[in-house]
Amino acid sequence: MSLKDIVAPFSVWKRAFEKPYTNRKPLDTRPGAPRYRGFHINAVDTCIGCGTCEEICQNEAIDLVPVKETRHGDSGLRPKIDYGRCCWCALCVDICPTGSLGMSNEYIWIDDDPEVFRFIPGYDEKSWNHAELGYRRAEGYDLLEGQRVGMPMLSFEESRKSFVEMVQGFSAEQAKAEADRCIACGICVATCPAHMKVPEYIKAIRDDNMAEGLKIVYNANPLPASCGRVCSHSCEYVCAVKHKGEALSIRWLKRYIIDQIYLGDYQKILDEGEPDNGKRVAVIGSGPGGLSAAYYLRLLGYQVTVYDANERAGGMLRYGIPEYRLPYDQVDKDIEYIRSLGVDIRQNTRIGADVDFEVVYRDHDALFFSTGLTDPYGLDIAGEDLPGVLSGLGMLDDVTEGRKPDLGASVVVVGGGNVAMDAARTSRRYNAEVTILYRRREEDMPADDEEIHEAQGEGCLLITQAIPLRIEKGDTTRLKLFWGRAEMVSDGPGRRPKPVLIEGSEEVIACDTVIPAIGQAADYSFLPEETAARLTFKRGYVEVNEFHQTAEEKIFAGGDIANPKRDAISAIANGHSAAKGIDIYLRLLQKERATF
Amino acid sequence: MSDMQDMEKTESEEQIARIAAEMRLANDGLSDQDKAYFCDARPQAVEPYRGIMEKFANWARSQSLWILGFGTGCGAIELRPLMTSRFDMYRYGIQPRPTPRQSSVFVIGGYASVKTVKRIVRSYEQMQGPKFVLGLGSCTVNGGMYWDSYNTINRIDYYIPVDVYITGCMPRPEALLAGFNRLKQMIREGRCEGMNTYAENFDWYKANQKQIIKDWNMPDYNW
Amino acid sequence: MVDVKQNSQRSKFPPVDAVTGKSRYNLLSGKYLKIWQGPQHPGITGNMSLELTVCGDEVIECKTHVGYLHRGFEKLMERRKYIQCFPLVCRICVPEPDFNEYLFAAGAEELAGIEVPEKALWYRTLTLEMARLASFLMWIGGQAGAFGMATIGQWTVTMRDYVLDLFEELSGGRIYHMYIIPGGVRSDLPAGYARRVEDTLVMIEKVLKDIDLAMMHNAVFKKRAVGLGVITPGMVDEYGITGPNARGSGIRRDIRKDLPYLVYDQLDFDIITEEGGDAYARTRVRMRETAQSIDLIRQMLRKMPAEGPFFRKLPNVLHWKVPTGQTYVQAECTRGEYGFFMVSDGTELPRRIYVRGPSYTHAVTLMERLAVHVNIADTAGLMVSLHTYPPEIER
Amino acid sequence: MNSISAAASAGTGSGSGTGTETGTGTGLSGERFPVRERFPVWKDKFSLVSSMIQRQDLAFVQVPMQTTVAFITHLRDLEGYAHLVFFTAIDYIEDGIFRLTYMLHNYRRHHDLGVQVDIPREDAGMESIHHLWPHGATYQRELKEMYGIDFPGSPGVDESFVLEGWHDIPPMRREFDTKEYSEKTYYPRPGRVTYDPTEYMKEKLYPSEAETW
Repeated sequence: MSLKDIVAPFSVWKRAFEKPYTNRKPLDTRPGAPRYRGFHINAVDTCIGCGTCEEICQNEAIDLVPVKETRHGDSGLRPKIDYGRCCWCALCVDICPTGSLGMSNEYIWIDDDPEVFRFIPGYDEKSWNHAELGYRRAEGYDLLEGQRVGMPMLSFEESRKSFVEMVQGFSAEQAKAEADRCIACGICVATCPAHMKVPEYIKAIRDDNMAEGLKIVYNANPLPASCGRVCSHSCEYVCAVKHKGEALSIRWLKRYIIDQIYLGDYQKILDEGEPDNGKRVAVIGSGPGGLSAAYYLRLLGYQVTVYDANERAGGMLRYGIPEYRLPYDQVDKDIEYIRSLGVDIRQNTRIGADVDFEVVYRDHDALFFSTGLTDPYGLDIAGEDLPGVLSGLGMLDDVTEGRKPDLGASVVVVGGGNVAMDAARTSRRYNAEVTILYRRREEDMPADDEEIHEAQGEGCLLITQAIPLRIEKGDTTRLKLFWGRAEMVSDGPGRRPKPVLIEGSEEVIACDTVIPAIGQAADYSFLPEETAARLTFKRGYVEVNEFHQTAEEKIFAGGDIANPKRDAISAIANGHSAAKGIDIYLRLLQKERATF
Repeated sequence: MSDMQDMEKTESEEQIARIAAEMRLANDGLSDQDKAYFCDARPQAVEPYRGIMEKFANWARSQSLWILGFGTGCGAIELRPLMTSRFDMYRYGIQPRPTPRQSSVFVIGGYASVKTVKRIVRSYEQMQGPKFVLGLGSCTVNGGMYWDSYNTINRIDYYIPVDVYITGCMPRPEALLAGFNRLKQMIREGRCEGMNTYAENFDWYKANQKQIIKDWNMPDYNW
Repeated sequence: MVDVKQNSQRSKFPPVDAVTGKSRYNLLSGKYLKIWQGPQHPGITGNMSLELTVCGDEVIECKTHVGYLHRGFEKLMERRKYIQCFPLVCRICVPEPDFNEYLFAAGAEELAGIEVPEKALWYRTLTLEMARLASFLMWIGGQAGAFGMATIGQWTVTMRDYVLDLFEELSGGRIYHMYIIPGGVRSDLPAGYARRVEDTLVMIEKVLKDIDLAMMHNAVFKKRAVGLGVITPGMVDEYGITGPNARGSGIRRDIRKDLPYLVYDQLDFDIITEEGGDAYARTRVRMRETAQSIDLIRQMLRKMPAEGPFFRKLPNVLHWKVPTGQTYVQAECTRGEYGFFMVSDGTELPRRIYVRGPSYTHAVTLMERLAVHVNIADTAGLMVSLHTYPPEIER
Repeated sequence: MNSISAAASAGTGSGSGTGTETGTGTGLSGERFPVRERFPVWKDKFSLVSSMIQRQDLAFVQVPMQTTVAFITHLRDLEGYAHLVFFTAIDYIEDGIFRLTYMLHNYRRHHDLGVQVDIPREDAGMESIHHLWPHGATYQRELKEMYGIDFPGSPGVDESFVLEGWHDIPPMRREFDTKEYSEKTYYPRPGRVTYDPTEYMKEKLYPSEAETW
């Protein structure tokens, strides 16, 4: 101890003359920092109620409560936060796939009632609802992956040369990485027509439990090998991860499960169904709807006979979709399993021609028909009957049957749907120059985006807002197609604009073949007149109830003829519903008989 | 006649004695030897002064809030900045005191473990009235972070009455100041009746406390 | 009293009966008095308590009681996913949460085999040093306050508050920053941050100079702190003493140098030691380390890379399965060796996370030993000089 | 200081350096403690069960219960592992064991060694190490309280350490469900209700039985 030790402390008296550190009005002058993690804000219109915030919250501070109307891609639920639990970690903000959740820089909430600290951000009136400042997820920091795992695909150069399947399928690592992106919110389940338990089978992929995955898939879809390739995947359009960039490849993940398991192993994994209950059900048409109904009816214990007019089963899956999208052995894989369960599929048996409808009707306890749309629409223009004008479906049929279509060197495909794309790309594989004409804009095209993209990638020329006018015999080529430009004219609010021909704009394409692929209609000619009279039809569709029962109680119908969605997965769902319906109908009938 | 009266009188005396005995606290947690040391009376609700006197008293109370210096949880860390020069709560009439006898405000600093609840109850009961409780942080409302912990309670209002809650984890010192302002306002309005609530619902509070504090080795009312 | 001294020299523990484990002092003799210091006591660090047996004003037996802040973190973490543990860990130690965040992140990254971007390492080191600075500032105030110099507490806690402002700007939280996340950090530095850090550092340096005059050269402080709670070099390994407590006894140990983590091997600094092993030496170590921390922050702001990512994408955290394995990661926090022992069994939930806080040994075993023969008025000063934070003891 | 140049060669990973044997710029000459060479010696003497090198500065070894304390004493007195970093247990309920972990640190070599020993969960008990390190007694007190592992002879091992008046099964044991205990003991504030998006959307968008499978 020295003199300094006694004197030195006094030297700091100088601080008495410094500016005080005290904040005079702390409550007013110090708002939270720009990044302050204060009270929550939520853009309720952007939010889709996926519940990921609830999932990640380790305090279970978040509840999902109904606020908005439920629609596809939006559960209508919104997070409600309990500030008796919240720890302001902002993980909910970080993980929010839509980016709707944020935090304001307000932080004072005082009350004498402990019950009030719960609120729905953005919905309940709060002073911070429109706060500009506050915590947001920083650029460069993200807990979710917005980019898809790239799918190995043939290059366009290679793909257009052959009918080899273009999409090659995920490897195990790729599938796991893709499955890992799933946030398991379950928004997609409602949108899938078959309500497949998507998050569950994706979890099975993560857990590398293919058997479990197969079980989950078959629970709602007996044609997964086909669906895993060509499904219209409405699930992917509502996927919550899509808000971060790209949706999960749900369809391809399903395909991955199926690709991992040999057909021979299915029986060990899947449920064989109930024993034969002695009842017989007929199914007309072996497309996805018919096969789905047959499968689930078989599981319920019914004897099922499928009547199909074609040489091989599968309907549109086989005849409407070219092999590079859906190889025939994959269709066979699905069908073989259904057949192995004891479903009797009779090929080359056209109702009305080879076997009488009345006989089928009489011999079975119930009947389900899903005969699909087989009658192509014509263009309704002059020269439509010239040689060289083929129907899209007809051409695809020929290719499936192994007959080389007579296309020539240049082809014009008219239409913007998947059949048009298939026809175009198939023609391309026969080395034809392909032009696609479509009446509306590219964004209006009903075909899948990737189909359009791939068609263009393979060298098909797409001309939009083009209306075919007439077909004439060509000079150097077989045909000449005259077409006019269209402009989009508004058709009233809430309706999509319609194309109107610009007068005088006429152009011509010289080509060898014109393939109209602008849709098909149903063909009910197999139905006897008195049966048809008992059913009701509306704009070409058979009218059915929720169980797909027609006005005639013994007859059920599904698939494209009863369903405006007109895709495979809807048909599968229809078949499943109808199977349930038939089961209920027959059991009720039995009960009624027992009571009499 | 007089006999009858005597009998009646003794009966009513017995009754009074019995009621009085029932009003006594059992102090079962204490040994017989210790029972002699501790009071066995219950807390009593306090009648307010009349009219303007109560208003004046409330104003005076609100102007000098002395906090008990007991950092029961992590919330205590934001009391330090409040006590020191930057936020300087002394200018608002708020200051920490080392003992419950001198304090009028108990700041529950967030979560409270069972072991601490025992001390909180003891300290709270030792505080002189009028006394107020400030629940700081989310943990006091509904368990907060530690909602599933085996050792922290979820709702402090089951064990002692709370006047004002400040949500946050951590609430900033400003939030605390705002909480004190709210408390002051409530005191001035005569709405902080926590102490009387405690006296009136003493048995309920005590039952709750005893349910979680398994080794009750203190008097039932620590006064 | 002679008897007592002999006892304490022979035994590593306060004298207890070998059979019953009870204290040998008979309280009923009237010679001794039992005093509880804490949990409700202004002279205790946080919410814990000392059970002191005194003879006159001399402590002859001390027993530490902890558990008032026990939240069962290790149990809670066993039922939370890795990402959900992230908000939890920082709560283990309130005054410097960043070490918990860093160690948890480092452990998880090591088990999962995730490399962190270069810039994140710098940011992590920066926050750790800022946390060290804030924690030391608060500690200086506590140490001074324990010896009756409340003014210094007024200065340093205010200075700490300015550091907290920086944290708030960086991470959005004053106390719980939750900034270091497995994979990196959560955000980039705000624009002009380095300048504001520098401004704060200048302010703090000025105050540190004043503190040096008012505390380190204060006759009262010296009188009370010199010779208080002497840790001999021999005790260091025996009691598992780490950090400034060991360095105050002249032991050159610092994990930042011994097992360099983050970017400490790219920074220029020395291990600070002092001789004496008493409260004064420990205070000097911490004062110098505060200054060193300021220097390190300056170095980092200078050397830090400006470009590059600060976060590396994790697998989907909602079902992040960390491969089976176990590891122990450690860091030098203000109080010594802070460590996370993490065991993963390949599921989404950690199997076991053990948190090794330096206060564990300092506040319990060491305090029980050092408090013997200390004047009761100095126990608070002694307690603070060991720099213990109760929440990391009981977790 | 040549720390900057040294940094270039040293792993800068945040503790995730997986064992390139480089210098660390600490002024320590040569490589880290070649612990691998010690394993055969320990195996002979203390019947080591297994060993694992996690990092160049961290290894785990497993020893049988009988030789554990002798091994630790050997490490402390002869191998320089003088610092007991921590001592804890891991509950492997499915295997019916507790895995005790003694983490020892060698300051000369800057090396951590985790000594692990499996003990049966039934009547769990272990030899005490309080005579080696006084704070070992604290760890043992905690283990007794949190896992119910007994350490006969350890001072104050039966006293409660963190908990007070705990009557349930030791809380760190895996069969103890903390959430269930909390809910039944501490009354979560009622009035919360939540909906699962999948179920809620089903209820709203396709309630029909026809679409339920």
